[in-house]
Amino acid sequence: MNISDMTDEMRLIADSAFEFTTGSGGLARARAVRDKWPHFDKETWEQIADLGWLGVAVPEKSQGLGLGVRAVCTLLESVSRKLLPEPLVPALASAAFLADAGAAEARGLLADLMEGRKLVVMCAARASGSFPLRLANVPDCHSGATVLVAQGEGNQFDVRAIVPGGDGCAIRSAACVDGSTLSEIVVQQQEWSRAVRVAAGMQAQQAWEKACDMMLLGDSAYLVGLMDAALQMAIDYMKMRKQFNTPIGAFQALQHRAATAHIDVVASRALVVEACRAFDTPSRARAACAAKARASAAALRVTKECIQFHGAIGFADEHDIGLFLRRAMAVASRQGGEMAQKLRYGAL
Amino acid sequence: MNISDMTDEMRLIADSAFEFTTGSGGLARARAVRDKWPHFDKETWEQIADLGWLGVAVPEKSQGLGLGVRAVCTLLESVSRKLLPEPLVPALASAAFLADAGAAEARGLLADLMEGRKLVVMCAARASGSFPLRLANVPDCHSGATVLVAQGEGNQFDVRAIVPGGDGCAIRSAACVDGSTLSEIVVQQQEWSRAVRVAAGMQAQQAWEKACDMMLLGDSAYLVGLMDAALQMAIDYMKMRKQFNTPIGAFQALQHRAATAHIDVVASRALVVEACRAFDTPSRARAACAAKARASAAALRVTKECIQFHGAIGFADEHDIGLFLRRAMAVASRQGGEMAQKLRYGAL
Amino acid sequence: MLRQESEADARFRREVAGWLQANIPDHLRHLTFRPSPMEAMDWYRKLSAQGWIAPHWPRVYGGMEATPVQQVILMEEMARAGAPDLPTQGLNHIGPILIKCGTPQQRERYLPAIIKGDAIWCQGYSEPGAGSDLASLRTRAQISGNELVINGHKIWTTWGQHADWMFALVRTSEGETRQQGITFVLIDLKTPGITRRPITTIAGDDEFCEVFFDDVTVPLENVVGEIGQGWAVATALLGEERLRIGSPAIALRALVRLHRLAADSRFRAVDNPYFQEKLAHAEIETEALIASYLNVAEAEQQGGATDSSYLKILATETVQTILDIQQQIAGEASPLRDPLHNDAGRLDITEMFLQSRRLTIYGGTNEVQRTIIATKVLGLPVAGRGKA
Amino acid sequence: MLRQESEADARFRREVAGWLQANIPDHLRHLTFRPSPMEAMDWYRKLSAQGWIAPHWPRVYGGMEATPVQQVILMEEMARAGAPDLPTQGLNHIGPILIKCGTPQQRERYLPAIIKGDAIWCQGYSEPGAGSDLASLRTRAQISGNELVINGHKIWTTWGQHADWMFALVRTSEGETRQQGITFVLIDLKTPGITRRPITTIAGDDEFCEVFFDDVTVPLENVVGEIGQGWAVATALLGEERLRIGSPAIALRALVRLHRLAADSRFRAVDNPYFQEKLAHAEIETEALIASYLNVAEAEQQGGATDSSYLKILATETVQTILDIQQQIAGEASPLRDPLHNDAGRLDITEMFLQSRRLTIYGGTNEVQRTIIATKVLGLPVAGRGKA
Repeated sequence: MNISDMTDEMRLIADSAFEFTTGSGGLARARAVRDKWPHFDKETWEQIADLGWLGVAVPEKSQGLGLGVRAVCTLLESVSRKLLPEPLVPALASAAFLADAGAAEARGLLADLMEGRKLVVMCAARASGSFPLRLANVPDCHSGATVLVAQGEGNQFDVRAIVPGGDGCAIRSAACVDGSTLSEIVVQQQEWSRAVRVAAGMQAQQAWEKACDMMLLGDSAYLVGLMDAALQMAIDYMKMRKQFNTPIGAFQALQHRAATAHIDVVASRALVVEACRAFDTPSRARAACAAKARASAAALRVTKECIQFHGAIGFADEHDIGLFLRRAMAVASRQGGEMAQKLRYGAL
Repeated sequence: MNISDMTDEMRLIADSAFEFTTGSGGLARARAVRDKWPHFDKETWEQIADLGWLGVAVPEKSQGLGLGVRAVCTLLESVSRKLLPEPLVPALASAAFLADAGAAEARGLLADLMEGRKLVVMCAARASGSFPLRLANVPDCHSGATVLVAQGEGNQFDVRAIVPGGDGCAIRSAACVDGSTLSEIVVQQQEWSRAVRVAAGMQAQQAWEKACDMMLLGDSAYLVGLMDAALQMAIDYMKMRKQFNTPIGAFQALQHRAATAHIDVVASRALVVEACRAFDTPSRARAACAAKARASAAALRVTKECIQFHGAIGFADEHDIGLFLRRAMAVASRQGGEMAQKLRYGAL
Repeated sequence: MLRQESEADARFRREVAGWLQANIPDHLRHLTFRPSPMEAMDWYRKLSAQGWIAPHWPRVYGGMEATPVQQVILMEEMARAGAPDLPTQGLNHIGPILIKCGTPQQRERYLPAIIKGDAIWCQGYSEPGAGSDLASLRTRAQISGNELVINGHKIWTTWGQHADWMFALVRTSEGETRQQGITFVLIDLKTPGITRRPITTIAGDDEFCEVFFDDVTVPLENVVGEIGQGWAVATALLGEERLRIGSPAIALRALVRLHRLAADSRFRAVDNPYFQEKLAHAEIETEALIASYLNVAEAEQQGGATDSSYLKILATETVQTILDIQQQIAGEASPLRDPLHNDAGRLDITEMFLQSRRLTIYGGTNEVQRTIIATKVLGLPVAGRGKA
Repeated sequence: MLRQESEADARFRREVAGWLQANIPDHLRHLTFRPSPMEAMDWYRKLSAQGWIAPHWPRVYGGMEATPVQQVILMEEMARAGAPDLPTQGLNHIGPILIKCGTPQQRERYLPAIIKGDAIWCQGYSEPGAGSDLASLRTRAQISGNELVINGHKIWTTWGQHADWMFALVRTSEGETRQQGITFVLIDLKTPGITRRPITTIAGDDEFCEVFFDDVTVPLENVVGEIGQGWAVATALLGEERLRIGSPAIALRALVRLHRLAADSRFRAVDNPYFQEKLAHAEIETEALIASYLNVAEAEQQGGATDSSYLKILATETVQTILDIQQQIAGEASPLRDPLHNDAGRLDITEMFLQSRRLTIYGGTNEVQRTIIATKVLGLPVAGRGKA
């Protein structure tokens, strides 16, 4: 992977994550869950918890692995090569947030999260001040999931743990092309008042924003692994598939486009890694935003090209290459895709 | 050229215009005038007047050829293949405007224009209401030229013929990369009052706007001929130039890019022709705007590609291909290039 | 279309718009998917009864002999009204081929059924090993008495599972070149020995299928042109087929979808200069495509266009450009599988975007088209032969 | 650069910024052209005296042995301060080659003059018939006693007319492969028999020249490496050269120009979402380039990067992207030949845009680079050999 400061520890994470994803069903599972609800396996989720992944960005004193955002990205880049469908990104970030800023009341929730008993997803969009709170396009909000919802600014900043589905919190979920979901959640005032306040105040807000940036980076890393694997699949196909008695990969026009796609992948990866190195600096938000903008655009460019490289078989659902485009569409647009991130970047 | 309704008359214009441009010095002259002031030849201008070109869009009853906008575009597409430097577009449009809406006082000016005694250029930018009037980026405003300046709206619409250079109308000209000029003109109130009013009123405003659209179309047609000739030059080079014992035009990656450039040229040409067919309809402004947006973008894309196709020699000033990029830069940006036209298109 | 319409054309447009408004069944309007023939054939027959099903066919065979401008008017009004996409293999491919190369008997037998919507056709060209390199096809037909006996395997057959007939290329002998020895044949899909397997696309619908032939017998009278000369039959109408495949119909449909989405206040697109530029871009590119189409179509009418190869690339890449913009505008909602709804009806988010991946692949990949332009139109040397 | 800087790095940045602020002569700041060596060498020597002229050279030869991060800090601060572009053939090409492949005598003779700015070097690789296909070069050198006698013709020699020395590839014999029999030689340009002809670029400056050799004698001691083994010498440092040619230095300079232009109120860029997106795009692409550069440079330090071929393409196309945006923002003023002026100084409109056409051509065209990536990095089959 040619990232210069890749330590042995990171390599270990990468290898074991890839192995796990392959072993737990790989692309076949990514395909199978498309029409399932929820679109992931409870059993796999428990195994993931057992591996300690949910605490990868949680300090050791809070029973996490204490490995930081670089490990988060390494993990995600690996699992995305086989399109792991489980909602790792919002869960990892929720854990990091709760460990960082969680009130005493949140300790149980963090433990439940890390041990895989509860799925906790934080909702990056900040709810506006007036009730009922409306949150749109919340990813990975499966039934039974606990959603962390934030409201207010500064000293008024307030995060509650809410389980949508009851009278006080309606949820309407819609399926995405990869089988994941986007939900609209409407929180009534009485539900908000009833809900556990898991964090509050200025410092919690900073931790929240940091965790949101962690999600941006996590999704970016996921997109990097995804597009790299898609391109590799296309390259393998182009070596094997012959037309005019020639492997199509020998046609220079395709070669140059494959090279362009390759540059897109490696430049996006380098930017994600660099953004990890900026995670504890004032550049954090700008870096996360840049990484997400670039990875989102590149992932869509590369996966579309990969389908074209495959020709007709790439357009058939039975071939796996289409799974990569569909997943890229879902992950690229979360928390805002290329355009939204660029406009945000300019304002930071 | 494969434009379906190209009549024999149009073909005649195209052929004779190409012949004239070649005969009057062709690319060598386009090169030579780059550092001259003014950047065109008075002698050539007189020959152009003798050919009747300046009245191509002037009705026969006003001693013009009465051929309309399609002939204007045919003429310009032809002369641009050898980058004719003379300011045909604003002169042709000025003549059409004066013939269409000119007051009795403008008759002499129209005759002087059509017979090549005076260079008259209309300035598409409408001056704001307060004096002194400031006009920026006026193309082709050579010393001694008469500039048609418009002010006001509706019944207050008022066009004056002004010769910049004196106390009442300062002019500051700057050279463009192709040798043409952009000028800033500042008209004092007393100069405006002194100047001949060549047209006024609602109907004059309509004629003015039509003439401005004629300039957009004329520049678009010029860009089409320019990019087509540049691509042809590159194609010829690619057939001849060998590397690795192979004509570089046999390399598929270059072939596909040449094909893409070709599509850019023919689609832009088709749009210009279609916009001519919309010239007397309510779609006129939208069509002219679309044609200019597309031709401007395409001309820059194609001429940049053509330099790359030439490799190092394309980067040397002694090769003519660079003249095409430089001229494309000047013509593409007049009255607004791709972006400005697109934003205008949306507002129409 | 930007140009001035004649009074007659403007009248035709009003007639079409009014008729479509009154006649498209509500459940088929602004669909966010291409309906299967079963769902669409009633509408097909209605259009046929109105006389508008075959704008480009000669009147003598039931067509309209419409001018290119009238054809664009039909496309524009169909798109605006949200008319559904219809099966086109009969109308755009085998119909014109039979008009040009069929026997009088073949024309009489097959053309009316196409016009009336009584027979659905599919194309049997591609094979698993023969896509861009079509001449390498391996489906064999043995002449046996008055029959051909066909064995082999076709793929990417659009709506093959719904079709009644297939026009196919099969190999009847080996020639000096690979194009020789190929025969063009019409196959009744009810013939024993044929198995069909639908293929689901990445957009989730069963638009294609594979077709397997196991000792399928076809009477020799079903051969179009001469035995072994099928390549010439299949390519006899290349110019006209480029017009069909390069028409602005799909781009117009995509543009209507784009505008419907952009007009939805949830996406805050119309007031943002960034999107204004994108929307203008989509419109301008569509106008350039329409202009190109009209230009080539009118040249074709006047005795053959000299350069029409670019239309397919322009048409298909314009559609993809428009749909990329649609995805951008949809923003965080862009991956939603199912359409959104608003007062205007259904809003497609992903169906056409995914479905349109096929456009740059089918009908000769855009890569093959670019090579054709480079070598045939621009006259660049054929790759590999330039080696000293 | 996005990453956290160490305290030492942050100190270094402050030191560089302060020193540049105090030391770049005003007439050389924010130039809108690349100054000729005559104009720039005083500044070169000043930087040399400060110890910053050769960040990537070993200390023992007068370099800084700077870390990649320090190198990027230097580039960023140079760009911000508007420091002029300097001749680099000595520092980036022949210097490192001599350090790796030269004899102790050669190193002693040539390296100090490069560091001090006493000798300007140029590269003699390309020939009229040998550009992308460099191994087909035809300039011949005959061995005659202790000398080489050179006849031939080099072209695209950056600043050859100002150079004191040329490092060149010449053919001393025919080998089995075309890469064999090429010799790497150092040529004193004052030697009789050399004629130079400047070549004006499309940006209007004389940055290149042609160099003609007519029985030019060069002592054999000026050969680097073995006779006939020059190809190996020229390619010994490919990885390092990719780092130089793929560095973000030019993109950073372009970005500074873009921001200076966009900040000018005449262009109404900063408040327009359309341009905001473009400006963000330019910045993000530059950050991606810096990240890529750091990543490859750090891997190189740790014993060789496995994939650095992409840097040249990324660096050069990023520059062109930025300058396309600059042209868009300049709008109707975009074709102006000479710089505009405002309170901040000169604003370049067209010089760098035209000048940057060369970036995708020189140093191995981006087409050649893409073929290298496809075949060497991605492992796709070499074209032409896949034929059955």
